[in-house]
Amino acid sequence: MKRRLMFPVFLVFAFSGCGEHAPVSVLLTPKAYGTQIVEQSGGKQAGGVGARLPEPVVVQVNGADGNSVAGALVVFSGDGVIFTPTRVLTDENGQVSATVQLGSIHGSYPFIAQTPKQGGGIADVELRGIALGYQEKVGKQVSDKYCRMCHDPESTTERVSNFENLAQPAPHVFSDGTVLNSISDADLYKIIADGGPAVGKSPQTPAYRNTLASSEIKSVIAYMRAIADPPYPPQTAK
Amino acid sequence: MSEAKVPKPSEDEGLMDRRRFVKTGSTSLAIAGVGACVFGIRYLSPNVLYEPSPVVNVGKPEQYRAGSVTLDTKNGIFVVREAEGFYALSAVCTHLGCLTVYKAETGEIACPCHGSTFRRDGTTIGGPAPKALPWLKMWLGDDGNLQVDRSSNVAARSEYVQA
Amino acid sequence: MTAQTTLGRVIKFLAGSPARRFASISVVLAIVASIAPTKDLFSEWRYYQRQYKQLIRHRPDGARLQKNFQGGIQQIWIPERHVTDRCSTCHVALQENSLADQRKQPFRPHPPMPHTLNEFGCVICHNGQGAATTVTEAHYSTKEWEQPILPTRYLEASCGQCHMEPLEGTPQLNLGRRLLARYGCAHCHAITQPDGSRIMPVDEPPSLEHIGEKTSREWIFSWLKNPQVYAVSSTMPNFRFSDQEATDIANFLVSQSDASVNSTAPAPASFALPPAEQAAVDGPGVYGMLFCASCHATQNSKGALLGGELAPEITRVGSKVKVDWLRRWLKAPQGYDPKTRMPRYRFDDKQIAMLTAYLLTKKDEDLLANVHLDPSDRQSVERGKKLATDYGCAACHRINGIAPPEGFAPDLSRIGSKPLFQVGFLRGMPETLPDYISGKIRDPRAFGPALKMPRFTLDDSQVEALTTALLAQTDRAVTMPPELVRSVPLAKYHPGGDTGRLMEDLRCQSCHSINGNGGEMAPDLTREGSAVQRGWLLDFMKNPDTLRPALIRRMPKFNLSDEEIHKLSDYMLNAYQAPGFDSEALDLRSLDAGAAARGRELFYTKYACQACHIADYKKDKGYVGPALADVGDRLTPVWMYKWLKDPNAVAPGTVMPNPRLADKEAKDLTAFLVTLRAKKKGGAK
Amino acid sequence: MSTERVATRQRETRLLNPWHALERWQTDIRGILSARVLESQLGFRKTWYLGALTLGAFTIQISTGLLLMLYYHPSIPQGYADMKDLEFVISSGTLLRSLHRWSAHAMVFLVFVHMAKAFYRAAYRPPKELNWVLGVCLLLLTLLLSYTGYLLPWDQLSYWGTTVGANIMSSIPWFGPKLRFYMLGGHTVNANALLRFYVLHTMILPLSMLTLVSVHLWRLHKDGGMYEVDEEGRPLLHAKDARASGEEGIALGKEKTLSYSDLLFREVTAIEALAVVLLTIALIWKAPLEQLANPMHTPNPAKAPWYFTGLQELLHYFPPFVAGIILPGMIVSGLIFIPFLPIFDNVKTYQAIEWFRGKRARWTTGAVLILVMSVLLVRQHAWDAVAPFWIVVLLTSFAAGYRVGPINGFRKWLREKPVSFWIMTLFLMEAVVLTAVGTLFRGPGWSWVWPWRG
Repeated sequence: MKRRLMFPVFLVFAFSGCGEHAPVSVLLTPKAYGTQIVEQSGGKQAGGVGARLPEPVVVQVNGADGNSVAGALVVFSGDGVIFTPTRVLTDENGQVSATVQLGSIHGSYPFIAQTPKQGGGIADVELRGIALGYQEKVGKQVSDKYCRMCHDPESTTERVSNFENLAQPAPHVFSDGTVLNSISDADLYKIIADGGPAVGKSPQTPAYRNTLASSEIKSVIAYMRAIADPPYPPQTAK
Repeated sequence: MSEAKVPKPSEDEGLMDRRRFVKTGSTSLAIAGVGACVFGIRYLSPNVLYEPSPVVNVGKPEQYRAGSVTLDTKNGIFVVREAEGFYALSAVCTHLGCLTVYKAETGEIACPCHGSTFRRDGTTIGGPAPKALPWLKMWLGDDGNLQVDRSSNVAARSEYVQA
Repeated sequence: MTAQTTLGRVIKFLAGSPARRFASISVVLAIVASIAPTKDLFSEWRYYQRQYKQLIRHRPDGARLQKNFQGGIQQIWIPERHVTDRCSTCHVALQENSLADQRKQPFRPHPPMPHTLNEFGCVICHNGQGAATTVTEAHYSTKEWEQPILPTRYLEASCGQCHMEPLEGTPQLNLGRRLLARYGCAHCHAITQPDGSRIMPVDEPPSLEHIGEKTSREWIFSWLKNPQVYAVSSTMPNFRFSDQEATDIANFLVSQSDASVNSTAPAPASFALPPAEQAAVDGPGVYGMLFCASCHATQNSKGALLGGELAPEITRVGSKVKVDWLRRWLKAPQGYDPKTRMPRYRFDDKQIAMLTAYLLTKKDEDLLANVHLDPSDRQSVERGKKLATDYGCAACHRINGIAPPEGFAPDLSRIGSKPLFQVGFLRGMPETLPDYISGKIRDPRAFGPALKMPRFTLDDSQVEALTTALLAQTDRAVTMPPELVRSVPLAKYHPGGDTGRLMEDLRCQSCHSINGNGGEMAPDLTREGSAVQRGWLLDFMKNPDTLRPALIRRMPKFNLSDEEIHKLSDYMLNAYQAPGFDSEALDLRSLDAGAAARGRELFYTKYACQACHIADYKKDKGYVGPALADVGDRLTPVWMYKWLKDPNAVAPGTVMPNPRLADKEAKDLTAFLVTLRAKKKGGAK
Repeated sequence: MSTERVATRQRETRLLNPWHALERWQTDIRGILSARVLESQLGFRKTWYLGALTLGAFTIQISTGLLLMLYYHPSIPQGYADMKDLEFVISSGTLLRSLHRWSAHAMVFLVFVHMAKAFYRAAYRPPKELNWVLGVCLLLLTLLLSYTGYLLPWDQLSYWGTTVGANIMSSIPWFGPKLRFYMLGGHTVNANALLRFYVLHTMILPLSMLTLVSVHLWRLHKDGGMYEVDEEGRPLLHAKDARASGEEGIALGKEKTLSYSDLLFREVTAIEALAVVLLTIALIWKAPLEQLANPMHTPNPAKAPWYFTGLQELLHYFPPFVAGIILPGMIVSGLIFIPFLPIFDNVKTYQAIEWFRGKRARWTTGAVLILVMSVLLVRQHAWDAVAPFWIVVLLTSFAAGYRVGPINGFRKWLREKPVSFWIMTLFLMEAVVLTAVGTLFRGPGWSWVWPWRG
């Protein structure tokens, strides 16, 4: 009686064991292997809480000689983030695109795209999706209306950016974490509310104290913190 | 029902005699009673109260004339505006809980039930009321309305709300 | 054997005599009865509250959190809103912002939002069952409750239950409502808003009463088969007609088309089209000069759309329209379709000929290459008419012989609370209301081949926006007490008198909005009368040039006669005054040269106005605001002064920040601005 | 003082002393309880303590009902909200509500079985015939209690169950609609109906139930307790017991005897056992609650609780007036008249087999009955109403069995059964089969559905 029991137990262990090592290979067999994986586009997008990012995330697998590898397997993974598809083979020009749906908590969602390398081991690239909560969304709307013309260098046919027409020092792009992360929230509030000169910066930033409500200014700051790259460190509870 | 001639009843094996039976019976009844009480108390005390929240909004400061004593009947509060500022008096008579009324002509607060009378600052003048009308915690909300917390009293003359 | 006896002995001991039986059953009853209160002790919400106490014990501000924490069932009770929400029983830390770093629910604080918790409770926005204190009942739909939690990405729909005006925090809802109006959903579906009004469609589906004059059967056939092949940005949906159905409808439309007013107008004697090569060369110049791109978009070689979206895309107009129709249309659009938004431009014949030739060169050879229809016959026209009636074409387009159908498609006013047992889900699709709605929008026919709803070309974000707008239409929204509803006043203003007819003829309100009614592409003229000087206005009307050189959309030249210009200018200067605006508020004498110099210094250094405005084309490059090089001619000094004092009061919603200028500074700046004149005019004020 | 005055003084003090009054009561009670009777007359085998169990279920109903009344408001929005509160907020509220619901089902079941058991031990014979009629009234009261109680949660099932019931009422010709109007306090089931049902369910019906039960118990003792009594009230013993006891009194010798206190003791144990069962069921299965009543949507199928599905099954076959009023009316009046119909008078044991064989008239009635049943089967496919009839016919023919082999065991027992036994068995089987089919085999649109395919 006892011996007959042992066999099914052993079977279970066998399967669960091999499940751990190479989940990748069990389902989709890659036709080729690259050595590194590079983000093509859509790496640092901001989208509404719980919603899909506006553009799909596109990554490319390159071989040792630097050109793209077709048929390599790419797996996306990140906690709280849903990818469609989660694992896919690269197309003929070595690229793969997946739509990303963020979790329901506002904040940044780091996720990675991995590809198995030739001799074993895994190459990956870190990407990030930003989920904008209610306050960040208001901040985005306000900054799109009042700040974007000067602070966003990229122009489109519909919207011409005023970035180049401004005297030096050029305005900071809102996602420029290296500079903005060091400025405290209070100082940022002072700059927006009382204009550049109040903090010794260029008068090209007008004072918005009488145009924007204080909640709107706080939401712009929240938006800047959300899309800051490198990410703005979350305040530790003071 | 006729009385049947009955021989001595057949004896159960002497499980327990009467005294022990009464003892165990009463202890088990006691345990059952305690269980019932615990159950009853938990069941009878509602875990959720459908009562209005103690903090009430008594409106904009501007609507109260200087020197006026206004009864807010919905919440049972007097909103008094003095030179030093605003304060709120509970309108519930400290004697037996009737709702007092402000008599503008005599400048006194009077209770219709048993004739207690109070001054504008709540202190008692006459009648059976044992204590003065308590001052209630009042502050200016950030939406510009005066807020009063009916459940927390403050010492008389301790706080005036400037608006 | 031994098992037998031990069991027998046990039974004998337990149930041997009535007294023993009574004793053992009483013990069992006591045990079972004691389970009841204990079952209550292990309820779900107590488990979460115990977990919360453990969580905050070893946090830095644990003491404060402990003091704030109230055990037991918490309830937000708002009787007048029928709200009894007990969500804060498990979501204990809703108002503890120090727990913001918690990533796992239920102990997260509520993110910042425009309302406080005890103003409306939780269920009004998040749906779910407020009265419940277990997770399954509160969050998911069960036999006892049909409104599961609204997914976070559709949360803005709940704002739409009271707010009808576009809010800053609800971009997706605003886009969804604009799409409902722009894509013509409101033509077929009645959607009542919280204040009782219906969503009005803003797209202008062209009238088909004289379609025969305009285009050929073949074009109509290919358009019905797939509109987006002809015009990528067209909002016309795809009804997926079979070839036979498309042919029948095309035959019917052509047969029902009658003569338009234009067709009776006499053709001008000397009308000859310039040859195609010359049109290809000079055409773009004329086309650009008349700024047709302000309203009509065209697809460039890379496929990007250039131009406005007010009017249909004309990338391939050449393969659609007939020459004669185009020529008469450019002459007088209202002659063909009285309700069109296109103004009558008063082109001269040469311009019309050049434009017609140029537009005809915008052809797509293979659009109608393989479309060969056999001649129309009476049965085909009959079938076409029946199809047109069945598919509700008359709901959008005006067609002779078919009255616009009433209640053609289901009323969507309460779709947000549609009970799930009335919903026919597809096999394998997640059984939630948002998925049903977005699935129905993406592919209606998948739910039933007999359904008449066409498929619209919408991308993912547009479908999500539409779903959000529809999810806002809940029972609660439609029965919202009036004091809670923030409605948008419906502006119906149209200028009156014969100037009104002139402005009607010129379709000013297609681009400009006056007193709230009109387009958003051009500036608001409601207060133009008190802003501009008469001289500048007359010049501008003669040949309008732009105040914002960066934008490609400009006011077109209408070739107005002087008499029309004077009539328009006088009407505007007198009728469109800013309310309570006294034009003598500033004594012009104080604007002397000294003030102008101080003004210049303020303009360039203190407030760096040159960042957004151009005062001198050579020095400044700011494109954000209008160019101020000739503002002295354009605006009246008093308007400038009032504008500088508080721009938003004078023109609500303007991007110009209000630097809260002192009176003196405002006067100096005005003095400086008055000196900025267009060089060629010069001379005294 | 003279002894005589002392005696009167003692008598007076005795009379005035409350403890003495108590003693007198005690002796009375002990007298009643100590009367000893043959166990066979009083034991479990005789009555299965069903009466006591029903009373136990009723006490559970009253206690849980009273507790629930503390939180229930009979009004349209608040009533359902209270059901939610009971389920989610009030400590052990779900338990009380479930217990109330399941012991209601138990009580109805127990009343049916109690009636059947009483009938099969011929407890309706004089002097207890009026007590039997009282029992039938109690059965009706129990059904009414559960019908009115069914509306109070005001969810979909209760709203539509009540609507169906009210429309059956209005199918009575002449005064039907008027009766429905008074029952509902309006033309539709809404606030008035809920209030009237609430008052019925919590005041009128329970009180009348209590009075009738106490009368029922009082008559039980007056008519000689469990054992049969002859006209003068002397215990009428079965032949077997009579032989054992010898002469007129009961020389009980080796027979085990029971006093009433013993019986009470056993019945309390039985009631506690019932309480244990019901409590466990209530702890495991929650009382079902559906969405709030929605007059614009009828759930499909709108099934009545199990004790009314038999009636609903009949409604499926016959027009409402016939199935709703005539048939139930006949059944109830039939039940009431059982003790007064000669056929049920078991003293002259009508051996069914002999009774039937003899008379030609009885042959014709039998034939007519079979004809009616088969027409019913063909026209209405009401085979589930006809099946029990065939079973009874088969059993009787098996019992009769004429010359086939020796008559012993089950066949012998069956042959001795009187006609009344067969009539009651037929009707009970009808009730059971109709209820089972109605509850388990009926799906949406009252169509036939196999339960496992559900």
